[in-house]
Amino acid sequence: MFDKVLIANRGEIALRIICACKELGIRSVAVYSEADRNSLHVRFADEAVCIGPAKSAGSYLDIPSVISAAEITNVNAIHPGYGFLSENADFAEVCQMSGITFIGPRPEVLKLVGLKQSAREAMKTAGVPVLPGSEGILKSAGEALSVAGKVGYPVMLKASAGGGGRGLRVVHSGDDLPNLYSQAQTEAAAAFSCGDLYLEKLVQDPRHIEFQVLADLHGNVEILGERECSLQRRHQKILEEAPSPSVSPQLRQTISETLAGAMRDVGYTNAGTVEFLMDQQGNLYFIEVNARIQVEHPVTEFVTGVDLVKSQILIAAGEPLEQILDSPVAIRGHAIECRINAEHPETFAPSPGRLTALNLPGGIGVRVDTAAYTDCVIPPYYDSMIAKLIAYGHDRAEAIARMRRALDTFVIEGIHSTIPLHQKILADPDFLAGNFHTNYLSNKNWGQAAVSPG
Amino acid sequence: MFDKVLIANRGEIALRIICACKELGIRSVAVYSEADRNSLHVRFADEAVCIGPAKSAGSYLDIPSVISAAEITNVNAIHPGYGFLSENADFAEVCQMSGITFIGPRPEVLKLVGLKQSAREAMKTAGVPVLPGSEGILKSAGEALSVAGKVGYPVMLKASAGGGGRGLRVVHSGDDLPNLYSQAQTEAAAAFSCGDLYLEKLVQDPRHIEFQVLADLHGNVEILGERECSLQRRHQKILEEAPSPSVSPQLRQTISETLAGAMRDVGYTNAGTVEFLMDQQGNLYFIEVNARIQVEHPVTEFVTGVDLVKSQILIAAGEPLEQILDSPVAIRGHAIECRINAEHPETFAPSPGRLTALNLPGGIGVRVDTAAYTDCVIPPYYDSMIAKLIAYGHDRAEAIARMRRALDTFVIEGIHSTIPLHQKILADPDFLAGNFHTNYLSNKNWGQAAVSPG
Amino acid sequence: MTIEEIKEIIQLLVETGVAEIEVQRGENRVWIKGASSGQDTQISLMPASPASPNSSVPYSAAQLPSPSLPSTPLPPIEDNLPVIKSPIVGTFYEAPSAGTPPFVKAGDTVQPGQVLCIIESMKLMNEIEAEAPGVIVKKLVDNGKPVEYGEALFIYRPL
Amino acid sequence: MTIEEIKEIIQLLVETGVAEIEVQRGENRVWIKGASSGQDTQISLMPASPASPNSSVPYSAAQLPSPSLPSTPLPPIEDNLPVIKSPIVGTFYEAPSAGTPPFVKAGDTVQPGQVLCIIESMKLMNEIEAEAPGVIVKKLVDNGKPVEYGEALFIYRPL
Repeated sequence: MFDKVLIANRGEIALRIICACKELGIRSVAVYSEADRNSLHVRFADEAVCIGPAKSAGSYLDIPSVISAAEITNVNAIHPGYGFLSENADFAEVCQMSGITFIGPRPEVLKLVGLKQSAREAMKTAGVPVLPGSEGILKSAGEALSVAGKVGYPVMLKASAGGGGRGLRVVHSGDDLPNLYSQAQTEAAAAFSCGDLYLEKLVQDPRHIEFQVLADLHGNVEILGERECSLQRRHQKILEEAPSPSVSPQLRQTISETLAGAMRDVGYTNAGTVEFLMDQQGNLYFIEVNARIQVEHPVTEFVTGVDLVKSQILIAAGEPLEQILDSPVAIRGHAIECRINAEHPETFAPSPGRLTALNLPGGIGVRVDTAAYTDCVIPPYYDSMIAKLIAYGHDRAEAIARMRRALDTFVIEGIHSTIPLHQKILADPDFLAGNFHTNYLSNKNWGQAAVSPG
Repeated sequence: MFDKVLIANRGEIALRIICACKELGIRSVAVYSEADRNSLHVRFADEAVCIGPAKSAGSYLDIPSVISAAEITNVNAIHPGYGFLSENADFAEVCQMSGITFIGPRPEVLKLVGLKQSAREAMKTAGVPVLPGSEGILKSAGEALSVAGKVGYPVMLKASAGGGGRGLRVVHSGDDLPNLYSQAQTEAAAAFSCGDLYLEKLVQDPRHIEFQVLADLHGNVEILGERECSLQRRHQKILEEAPSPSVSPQLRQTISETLAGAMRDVGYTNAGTVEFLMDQQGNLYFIEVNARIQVEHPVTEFVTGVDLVKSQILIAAGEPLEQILDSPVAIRGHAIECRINAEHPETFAPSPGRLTALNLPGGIGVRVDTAAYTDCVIPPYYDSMIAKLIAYGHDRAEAIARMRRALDTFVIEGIHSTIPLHQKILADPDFLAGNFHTNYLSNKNWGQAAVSPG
Repeated sequence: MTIEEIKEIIQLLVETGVAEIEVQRGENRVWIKGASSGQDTQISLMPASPASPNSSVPYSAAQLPSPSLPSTPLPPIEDNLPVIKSPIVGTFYEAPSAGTPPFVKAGDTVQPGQVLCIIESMKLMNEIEAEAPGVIVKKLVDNGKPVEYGEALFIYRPL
Repeated sequence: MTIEEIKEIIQLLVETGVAEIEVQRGENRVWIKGASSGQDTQISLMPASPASPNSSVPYSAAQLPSPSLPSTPLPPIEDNLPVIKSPIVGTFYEAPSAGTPPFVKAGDTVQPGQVLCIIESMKLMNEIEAEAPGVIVKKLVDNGKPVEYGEALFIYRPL
C-alpha cells in the first residue's frame, strides 16, 4: 500500500480523494494554485505545495510543476481526479518514468481510448454495439458522402481527438456535407492539432447512459451498473441518476457482460466509464470511454455501496477486485445527483464570487460533496461547480422527495446557483415520469442549452 | 395522511422532523422561543409561531402555548421530538382532547412505561429479563434491607418516576442503606413530586444496550435491532453505534422476539426504545422504556435503511407496518454516531456562544444532523448538542475510519466542542477492540464523568 | 452633517460590517467605530423572517421561502412609541363578543387594569389589560386573527 | 462628499477586500476601515497555514492539524524590502555543486542576469537569475530544501 499520495486536482474531488486517503491511512499531499491558497483541500491534506499561478495552464495543467511537487514530497502515487491531467497519456507516462504510480489506466490504454475512433473500433471488435458509421478515419468528404448515403441522414461528423462539441457537425443532407466537412476539419485541427474526422448516424433525442467499470491489475473486470446522465445543458451534465429509469435488468446484464470482455481485451485498468447513447427504441450505442473517475460517481456509490475512489487507490496498489468488492455487487435503491454550479439558473452565466451565506442540507439519505464553506470565494479560473448534492431512497420516488427537501434546505447567498433550476426539474411531470432525453432542457427552454445532442 | 404537522421542539430534531414532513408532502409548523428566532427550524418550516420566552418552562415546555399554536395554525398532528414534552402523558392527553394526533404512544401507555417500576413489572410478566430486585415499590427502608440481603450487595435504590440520576443511590452494605434510602426518597420527592423508590441489583461495569421498536396501530410490532450506547459521560450518551459489538445474532433474535410480545402486550404504539444493561457475562437486563424517538436513531436508520421519523408519522396516520417497512428488515454494515456538543472536551463545561466558523464533513458514508450554521448562536438555555455526526461502513473498521476522517474535517470555531474527545476515543485501543462499558470514560479519566453507572 | 446623515452612516456600518469610519466635511468631522461583537449580537436579535432583501441577516428572505405565518414582523413603530405585546399565543378579539363594540379604539385613553382585548388560548378567553395609563394610537391586529407570543397588539402613547 | 458617494466607497471596500481607505477632496475627508467581513477578503489572500492562534483566519491553525509542509509562510519581510520568489516548484541549491561556494551571500551586490541559485525540477537544473541590480540582504531557504511556486528565496535591497 502507498504511504503518501499526491492529489493533482482541486475543489470537491481533491477533498474527496483526501478523504479516501485518510480512510485508508495514507498521507496526502495537496497541490494548489495561488488562487486556491485558502481552499479546503489545502487545509485538510497532510501537506500542501503551491505549484503555480491561478491560471491552470501554469499550475494544475503544468506537468513539470506537478511532478516536481510529487518529487519534493516523496509520494508513491498521484491521483489525478477528473479534468486537468486525468486523461493525459503524457502525464501518465512521465509519472511512470519518474517512478510514481499514476492512479488510472496505463499510458498506452489512455492513448487508445482517448482517440474516439480507435476506442470505437476496439469496442466494435469486442461485440459492443456502436453507431453505424465510417470504418475508421474518413479519408475525404467523398468517402463521408458515400458512408452517409449508406447509414442514412441525419449523420454526425466528429473529431477523432474531440470533446466538448468542438469539430462536431450535424449533417442533414448530402448537399451540406462537403462544406460542413471542411468546417469540422478546420475546427478539429485548431482545437486538437489533429483534423481527423469520422462519421456516425445521428440519434434523434437520445438518452445518455454510461456504465461504471472497475478493473484490477490482474485481468478482473467488474461493471457496477449504469448511470442516466441525459439531463444536460450545453453538453454539460447537470443531473444524474442510478439506476437509469430506462435500462431493464436484462439490458444491464447483457451490456455489462459484453463490456467486461471488451475492457479486459483492451487491457483496461482502474476506474472508467463507458458512455452510450440510447435511441428511442431502447438500443444502446457506444460513444466513448472516460478513463477516469466521473463527477457523478457518487450515485453509483450510493446504489452499490462501493467506495469508487478507495477502490481506485487499492487497485493501483495491486489489490485484486475480490478483496475490494462484495461479490456479487448488488444494485439497491435509487440515487440522484444535482450539480450545484455557480451559474445563473436561467442564463447559465458564470457567477463567481464570495459565498456570503451557506447552509448545506444533511440528514438521512443525503450526501454533499463540496469544498465550499461560508465566506469562501468561487474563483473565475476553474469550472463552476460548487457542490454535488446526492440523495438516496428505496426507490426513485423517495430519492426525488429527498432531493427536493435537500434543495429546499440548501442555502447559497452571494452568488447565483443552479438550485432553482434543479427545483424546477424535480417538479416537472416529464422528469418525474422518467420521460426525457439530452434535449430535455433546451426543449423546455430552461436556460440557453444548445440544440445539438452530445 | 396529515395535511399539516406541528413540531413541538427545536434544534436538529425539529429540522429532522421538518425534513420528514417535506419528504411526505406534509406542511410543517415550527414553534420557537424568543431565543430561537434565527433558528433553521423556523427558517425551513412552512409556518412558524413564537410561543414564549427563551426559558423552556415558558415556551417549549408550556402545554397551553404549544396547543394554542397548534390551534391557530390548524394542524392535524403534533410531533414532540425528544426531550421537552415528548414523554409527557398529560400533553398527549391534551392533544387527544383537542382533536390533535399526538405522534407517539397513547397517554395511558406513556403513563405506564413512564413509571419505571410499572414498566419493569410489565416486562417481567412478558418474559423480558429484569434485574433481581424489589417486587414493586418499596414500602420502607426495612423492606429494602431485606430485598438487598436476598439479591446481594451492591444494589441500587432508584426513583420510580426517575431519570437523569436523580433519586438514585448505590448501596454497598446494609449499614449504609437506611441513610441512603431517606436521601434518595427526599431527592426523588423534590425532583418528581413522587418519593417512590425501588431496588435493583447493581451490575458492575455494565454495557448499555437498547433495542429500537416500531409498533403500528393494528397490533404489529417490529424490533429493528439494537444500539450500543455504553460511551457516556455523567450518565449522558456521547457515542453510539449499531449493531453492538457485543450482541450476537442469536441474542438479538431472542430478545427481539420476547420484546415484540411484551410491547404488543402493553399496547405500545409508534417508535420507542427499550434500554438494557448487559453484565460481564453477556446477559441483558431490562432497565426502562424511552417512549419517543431517540437522539441516536440515525445509527439504526443507517444499518436498517428505515426512516424512523417518517415511520413515526406514517404509523400515527394509521399506516400498517407492512406498508412502511421492507420485510424482513435486515441489518447491514455498521454505523457510529458522535454527539458534537458545545462543551469543553475535557471538563465538559458548557460552551455556548457564536460559531464563528463551521465546516461540516460530508462525502461518502457520512451524515450530519444539525441546525447549526456559520454565525449561529448556541444559546445557554437548552441542551448543548450542536450536531450529530454519523458514519457508516461495511463493517465497524470502515465506519471507524470514516468517522475519524469526518472528525478531522469537522471545523467548529468560536466555542469549545467535544470533537477532540471523540478523536481520542476513536484512536483508543480499548474502543477499537470493542472493549468498553459505561464507566469507560471515567476510568480513562477523560472528563469528569461520574463514577456510578446509569 | 445632520443627525439623519449620521444615522444613515451608522446604518451603513451595521449593514456592511465596516469596522470604522471617519468623515470630514470642512470643519465637521464624524468618526464611528462599529462594535465588533456587539454588532453581531444585534443582528442575531433582529427578526429573522421579514428581512429586507438588502439586509445582512444571515439568510435573507429574498432567497428563501419565507414562512407564511408572520414570524413577528415587528411593525413600523410610529414615532418610536411603545407597543403592547401579546403575552400568550392565541386568537385576538377586539370585543367581548361578536356585534359588541371593541374594548378600545384609536384615540381612547386607557387606565391601568382596563381590558384592551381578549386572546383566546385553548378555549380560554384571556383578558389583556393595560398596565399603565396611556392613549391608544393604533390597533395592529385584525379581529379574529392569530397572534404569536410577543406580537405587538397596540401602539400607545404613555401619559 | 455625499452619503451616496460614501456608500459607493464602502461597497468597493467590501467587494475588493481593501482594508482601509482614506479619501480627501479639498477640505472633505473620509477614512474607512473594513471590518470583520472586509478583513475576510484580506484573509482569503493570506497564507493558509501559519495562522497565529489569535488571528481571525476562518479556520485557525490552533484548532486544525496544520500541513507539515509550510504553505508559504511568508517570512518576516525586513524593513519592507522586496523578495526574490521562486518561479517554479523544486529543490533549492545555493551553489553550482556540493563543496563549491554559494552563488551569492548576504551583502553581495548582484547585477541583472547574475545567477542567484539553482532550482532543480524534474532532474533539470534551472538557474535563477537576478532581474535588477541590488544587494542580497538575506537568503531565506536552506541549501537542498524544497521550495514551492512563489516561495521567497532572498530578501534584497534594490540599487
